[in-house]
Amino acid sequence: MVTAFDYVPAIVLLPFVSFVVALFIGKQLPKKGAYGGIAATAGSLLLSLWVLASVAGGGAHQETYWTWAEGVGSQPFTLEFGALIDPLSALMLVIVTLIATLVHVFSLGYMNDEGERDLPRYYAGLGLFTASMLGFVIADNLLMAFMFFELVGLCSFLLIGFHFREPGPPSAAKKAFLVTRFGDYFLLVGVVAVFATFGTAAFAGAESFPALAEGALDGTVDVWTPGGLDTMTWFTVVGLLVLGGVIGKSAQFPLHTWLPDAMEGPTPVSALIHAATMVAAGVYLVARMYGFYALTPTTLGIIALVGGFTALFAATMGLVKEELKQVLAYSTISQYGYMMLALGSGGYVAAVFHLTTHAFFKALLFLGAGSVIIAMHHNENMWDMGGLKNKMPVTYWTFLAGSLALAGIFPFAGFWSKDEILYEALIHAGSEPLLFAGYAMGLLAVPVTAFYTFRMVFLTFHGNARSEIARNPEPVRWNVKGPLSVLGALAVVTGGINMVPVQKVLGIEGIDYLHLWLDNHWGGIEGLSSHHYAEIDPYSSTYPFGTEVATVLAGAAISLALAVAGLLLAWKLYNVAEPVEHTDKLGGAKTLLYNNYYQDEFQVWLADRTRGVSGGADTFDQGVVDGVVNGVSSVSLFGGDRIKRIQTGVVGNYALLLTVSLTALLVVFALLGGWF
Amino acid sequence: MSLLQIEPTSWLFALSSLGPTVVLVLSALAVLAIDSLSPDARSNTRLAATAAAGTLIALGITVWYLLAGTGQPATGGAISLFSGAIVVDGMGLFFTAIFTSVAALVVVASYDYLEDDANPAAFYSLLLFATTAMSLMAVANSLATVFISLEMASLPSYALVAYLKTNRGSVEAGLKYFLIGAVSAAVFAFGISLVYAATGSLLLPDIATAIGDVTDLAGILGVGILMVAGGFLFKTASVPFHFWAPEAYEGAPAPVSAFLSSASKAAGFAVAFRVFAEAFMPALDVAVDWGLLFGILAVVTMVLGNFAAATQTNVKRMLAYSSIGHAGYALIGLAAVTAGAGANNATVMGAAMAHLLVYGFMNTGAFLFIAMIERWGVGRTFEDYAGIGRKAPMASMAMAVFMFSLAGLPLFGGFFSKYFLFLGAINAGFWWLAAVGAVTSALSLYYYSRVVKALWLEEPTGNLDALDSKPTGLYAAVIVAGVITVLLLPGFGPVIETAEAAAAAVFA
Amino acid sequence: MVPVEYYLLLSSGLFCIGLFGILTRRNALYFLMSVELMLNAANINLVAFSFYWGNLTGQTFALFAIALAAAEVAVGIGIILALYRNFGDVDVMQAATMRW
Amino acid sequence: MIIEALLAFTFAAALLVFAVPNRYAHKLAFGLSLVPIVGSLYMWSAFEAGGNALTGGQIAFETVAPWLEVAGYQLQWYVGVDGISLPLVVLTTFLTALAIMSAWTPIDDRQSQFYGLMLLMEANLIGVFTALDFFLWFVFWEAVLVPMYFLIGVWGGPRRKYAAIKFFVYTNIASLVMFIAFMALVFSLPVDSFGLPEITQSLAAGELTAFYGLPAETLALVVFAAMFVGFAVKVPVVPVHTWLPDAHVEAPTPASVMLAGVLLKMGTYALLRFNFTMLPEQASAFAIPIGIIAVVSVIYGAMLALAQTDLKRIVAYSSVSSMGYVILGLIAFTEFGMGGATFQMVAHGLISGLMFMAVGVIYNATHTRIVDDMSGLADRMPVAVWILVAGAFAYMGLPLMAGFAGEFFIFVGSFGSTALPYAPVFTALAMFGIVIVAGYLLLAMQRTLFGPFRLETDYELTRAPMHDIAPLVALLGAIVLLGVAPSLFFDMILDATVPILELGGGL
Repeated sequence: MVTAFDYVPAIVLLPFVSFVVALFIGKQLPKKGAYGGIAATAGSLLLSLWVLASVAGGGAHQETYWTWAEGVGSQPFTLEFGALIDPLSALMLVIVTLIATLVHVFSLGYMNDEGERDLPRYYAGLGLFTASMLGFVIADNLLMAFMFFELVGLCSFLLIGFHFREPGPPSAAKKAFLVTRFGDYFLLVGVVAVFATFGTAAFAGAESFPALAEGALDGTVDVWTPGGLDTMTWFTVVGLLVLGGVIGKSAQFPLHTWLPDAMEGPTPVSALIHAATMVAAGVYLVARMYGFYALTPTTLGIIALVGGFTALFAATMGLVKEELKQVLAYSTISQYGYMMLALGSGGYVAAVFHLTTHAFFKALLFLGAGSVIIAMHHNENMWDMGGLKNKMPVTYWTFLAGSLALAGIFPFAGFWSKDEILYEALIHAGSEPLLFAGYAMGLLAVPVTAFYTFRMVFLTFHGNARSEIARNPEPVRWNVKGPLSVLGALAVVTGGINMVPVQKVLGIEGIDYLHLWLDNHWGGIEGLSSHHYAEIDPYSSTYPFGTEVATVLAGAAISLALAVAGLLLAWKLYNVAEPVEHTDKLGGAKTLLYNNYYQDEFQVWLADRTRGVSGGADTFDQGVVDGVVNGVSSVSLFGGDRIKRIQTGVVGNYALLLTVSLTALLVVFALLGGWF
Repeated sequence: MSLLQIEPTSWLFALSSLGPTVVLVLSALAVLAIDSLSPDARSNTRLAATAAAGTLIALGITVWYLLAGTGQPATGGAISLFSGAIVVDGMGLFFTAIFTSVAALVVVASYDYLEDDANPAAFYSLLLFATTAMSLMAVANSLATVFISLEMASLPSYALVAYLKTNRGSVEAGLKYFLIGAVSAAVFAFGISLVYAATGSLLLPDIATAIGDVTDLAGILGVGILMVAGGFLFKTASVPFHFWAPEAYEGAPAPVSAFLSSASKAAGFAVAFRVFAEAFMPALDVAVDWGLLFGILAVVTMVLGNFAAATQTNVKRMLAYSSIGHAGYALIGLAAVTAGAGANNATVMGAAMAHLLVYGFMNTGAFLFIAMIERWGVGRTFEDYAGIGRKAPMASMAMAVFMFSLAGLPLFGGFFSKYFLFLGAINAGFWWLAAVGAVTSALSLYYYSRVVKALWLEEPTGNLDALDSKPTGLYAAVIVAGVITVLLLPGFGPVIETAEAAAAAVFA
Repeated sequence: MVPVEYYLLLSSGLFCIGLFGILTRRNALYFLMSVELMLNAANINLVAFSFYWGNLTGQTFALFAIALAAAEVAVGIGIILALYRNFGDVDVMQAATMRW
Repeated sequence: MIIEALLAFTFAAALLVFAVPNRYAHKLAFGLSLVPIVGSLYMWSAFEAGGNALTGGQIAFETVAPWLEVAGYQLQWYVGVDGISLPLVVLTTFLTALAIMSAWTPIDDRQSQFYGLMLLMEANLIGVFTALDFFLWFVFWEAVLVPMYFLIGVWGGPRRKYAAIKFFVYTNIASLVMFIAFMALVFSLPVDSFGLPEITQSLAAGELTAFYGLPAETLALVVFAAMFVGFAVKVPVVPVHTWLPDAHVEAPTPASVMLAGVLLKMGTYALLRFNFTMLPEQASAFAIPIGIIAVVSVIYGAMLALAQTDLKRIVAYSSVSSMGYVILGLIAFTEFGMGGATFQMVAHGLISGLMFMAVGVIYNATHTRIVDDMSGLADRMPVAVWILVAGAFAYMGLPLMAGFAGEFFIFVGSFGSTALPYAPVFTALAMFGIVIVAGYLLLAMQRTLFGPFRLETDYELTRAPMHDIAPLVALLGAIVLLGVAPSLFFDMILDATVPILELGGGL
């Protein structure tokens, strides 16, 4: 019988085919490969929905497609490609394919209609990007995940640097790849360590590495550790190594610096990167192997701390940005910080929830921004905008929906997911002080987020137009408005998939669909359920506001109040006809924020130092290492030059030397032989 | 007991046993006869053909004898002639093959070299007489025949070096060669007289027997042996009797340089091997550890030759020094000989013999290439050689083969011969000789590759129009030498086996 | 009867005189003569020890040596002639164009 | 007899090409070079042997014939392949044909000699990888150097003579060191031939005796060290690498391709065959120094690459870096380590070949390789540039390309190694190379290929011609193929490397 699962490879391969098609015959195609891309991603979307339905129907699937390499003797590692279709990956497949499809459609408006050149390369890049991400999502083992993770990085390089004729994009692309590569280095060490430790990198099953790790901690399984290290310590190290890759890809502090620069890429690409693919990959990876992370409290604590810190840190930088996409970029970093906080706090479902809602509203915001950019003839400076509300209502309303979601205003999608994250952090903070720090920072980031979001909204859409272009913006077409509408709707309603607070407060059972979904309620794979994770994670719940319901309500109230406060401040400052910059009021902090806490400078300084060291190494190499080589040859030749001087050319000297040598030999051998 | 021990010898048998020598003498005389009969004719072609035929026939006979087993254990062992003053055996034939091959190449090459010469007959006859003497050196079994044949080989050589009477370089070279040669001959003769004084015989086997009885004359014997060694060192251009070599090879006509550095050197080793192996083996324990002597000299010779060659600007002089260096390698064949280790001695000496054979081809080829350049009148320094590979690819390729083979790259015959030499040395416990040999070989690669670099890598600087003429004889000789050098790698088996068998027979 | 050691001393002395001559004389002809002295030192030994050992080998060889010495001089004189023509002198130190 | 046929054909092809006029040489040489590919592919398809040729496994296409005998040792004509050598033979034939093709544009002088030398080198390389008698192997080993010497010296850049001589003398001295060491080893074994299997098995049986007062254990250590040094020069690893950048920079593109693609692999191949197969215990005794050499080669080589401004020099130093991985894989003495190292030889051969070729294509067009002299080339020669980008990513170890497979196998193999103390630390340190390699390649690409178009030299830039692009595409295809399906080679490699581990007593 043919099931949806038979078509899982097709989900990945369709966009790949579109990549190949666009690459080789894109020039000959109408719209330079766009239709192919749309068809492929839409096809993938349909198949993903079918898969989702099948999973909902009680199915789950794991299959190996291709054995990449296989050990035979003492290292019997099996390196293979396979699919792991469980509730998590099925959900993620839908998200990715949906966003990808919409981005493709939007690109018709943003790229084709704008007369960009090299479109086949663009669509090829999109196709490959989507395919890589989908491959990553279905990966059934860490190695495969890593491989597609890297391909995602490659695609981000290609797409961020799409406008390679300008100086900025190639530089940004390089930075994106390099910084994430730095994180991936740790991930790769982690992958290798996982293989060395467990002999497998499978995510699921009794012989998967999370299961083996659990067994090892229980003392039922023997695993290798380097130098006889304690298993817990070693697992923590491995977890942190893998986390390195996550921090890089998900743009967490301190490897977040590539992401704002990545705004050099075309806006639809930004949407894809930020909402559903590259940045999401990091968080998804942690969720994918959550069974492993849940075992090591230290790792979880660090994840939470990094997440909370990043959420706040990035949000503050978003406060002062003048360019639309820059604000969105920092908001992305910040939002992924929340997801990390959730994961670190044991809020596996909360993280996936936020991943989902964020995918929709961030894609929406980026596409909306893209729409504005089209209108503004690629001027992104918000101070040149203003008053676009009436000129482009579809964009405005959808953008507003997205902004409300981002700011976490009830009842938009973002509110629900962010609230659940903070709630999880709060109730678990009792057992882990790091969580409390994470929670505090996450909470502080809420008003900041609301403020910068609405500063952006007001500056862009409200007030009077501040430039000629803003007064006569270019109209956008269906292919822009369509995706915006779809996403706008989703941004409003997605919160509905996981009404945990409502369930808890009102006691209505069964509306926490996502919880049920991820808990294998309808089906899934043993050991990959949120339930299982909750069992093995080190946290116990405490309710600082007395009962559970009280805590839920109080937590939600606090975060909502803070968000509203931020919104109102933005309203007050920027929802005026002629807004002015208020950033000067920040004093010294302004420069700090403008310069992103000098993170870039620090990394540039690091890079310069590295180049300095490499220059020194080069000098050393040329001077000393090679100098010795040349020195040996020079000394030999000099020696030869000296030796040949005994051949003076005067035959009398020869006779003399000959006699002297012969006499010397006679004397030596006379002494040796004892002749006389 | 009669004063002279005479055994009756069948002259016919003697002549046939010495077939190569006889052929060489006859061809030398034939050359003189042709010249005398028609003194005014430009008979270069005829003379060259005669000389070439003589050397080739001699070579043919030698090879035939070698294959047929004449004088070798297979047919009853060494043939002793003239009361043991001459012994025809495998070793003698092996070396004769070297001399005649080299002579044949040189004769063929000289045909072009002497095209404008007024009196080529003198050249050919001197060459043939020298070769004759060398073939006698290879079979000399008495210090008397050794001395006489050695001098017989030297005297025409002096004349050949100084052959270009009006060329200051040639005359200077001849003078230096002659003067050092004369001194060395005197030292040699004095050494022989001392050996005779100590042992009372000049026949090599008798000397070996007598050495056991030498008691209070051990010192005399020791001095004598050292001085005899001096005579051989001169002939082989080894330190400290090498001083003539750089100048003689540089100044002499290039074919003569080829002849001297290949055949004459081999001849020196031929007698040295025989004399020391047959006569002086017992002296190792009694009078003088000549193994150590040759060891020291081998090291010094290898080092001096190779280091001095490294910075030369004149290609011919570089080759001259390299020739000294190769004498050092061949000396290992004597140095690694130890008393009572017959098989090992045969291995190492056989390797040295094989090396001399390979060296005969590659070194002759190299000098003949220089003869070709001299014929073209391009110049003598590395700079002058720049870009010749473009105009004369075949010859330059052959030269590259010679250079790499001389350096001991394992592509050509030169590798195996050098390798087996070192192998023999290591087997005999003289690993330090092999080590010095290896280090100097590494250095030699540098200066040999300079020639290749000049020929192939450099762009022509001067006018190379002269290269349009193609001297057939020179080309033929160079190419033949090159082909043989290449073939000696896969075909090294018979050579080394013959050489070791011959050496083993001497030590037996 | 004169002990053989005396002959050895005589010949060694002669040899050294010849050697000394070679080392000190610049004239090619003196050089040749010095070589002759050295060769004759060898001949003295050969003859003396031929007598000592009671065989004729040494004496016969001495005859050959004398003949060769003559031949050597002949070649030598020829080369010295050429030297004189080219360098205008018979000073062996003059011919030093090739060195190192 | 297929190996003999392959060798004979290639030698004959070389001679033929030497003889034809210059204007026909290229096409003829390319046509002729396709035949060895067919031959090697046939060998691949017919390959059925199992195990390691040296440790007593089956040897495919084996032929033995006596050559000459001396001092009690039999020298043989002894050829055959196993899972280690076959991939390298395939690599050689494949890369030679492509290198010949890529020579079309840059080689415009003395073509017949050039192509003749290329084919001559190919023949000798095949010989290196198939010879199983030490002497035969050594002859081929050294014979490879001569054509390369000429290729660099005659057709190279401005400092070609210096580079050629340096390459030639340096590597030859190294060979000499190795040769002497190996001789000392053989002389201390009760063997009567130089057949590598016989020597290996005799060593494994513990038959090594003392050598002139040097106890067997010490001798083995000394020999190991000397051979390691000898081969290390060829690989090359820090600190004996300095001939490489000079040679690469001066070499014409096809020669660079061969040098980086195949010649460097001779060193690692020999290390694997000799040091690590024959003397495993000594290898583990030297594990820490070798590990340090590997890591330093990776990091230091990469740092040097970062400092360069000449594209070719960058790629050259990166070869030093990549070869460090191979050393790490070898010293790890694990299945994946050794197998990965062998795989990496092939992978790096293809990738560095691609990189040098692509840089060559750019040089053909711009006549400069200096990073500062150009920018934005992607605008003018898109296909070549994007293939170069693909190659660069392959070099960085992008998954699904061959380089990643090799590197990952090495890493996964060496991380848990027991033969190498502190293996995780060494591995992790070496792995940092993947960051630096990304750094310098991306930096160079950004500056040269992207940004606004600018060129300092006076050349009209046009799209690269088809015959320049075709070999790049072929290489890229091969790289991806091996990246997706490494087991094409990896299975047979493991087949041949696992016995080494068993021989080493499960180190």
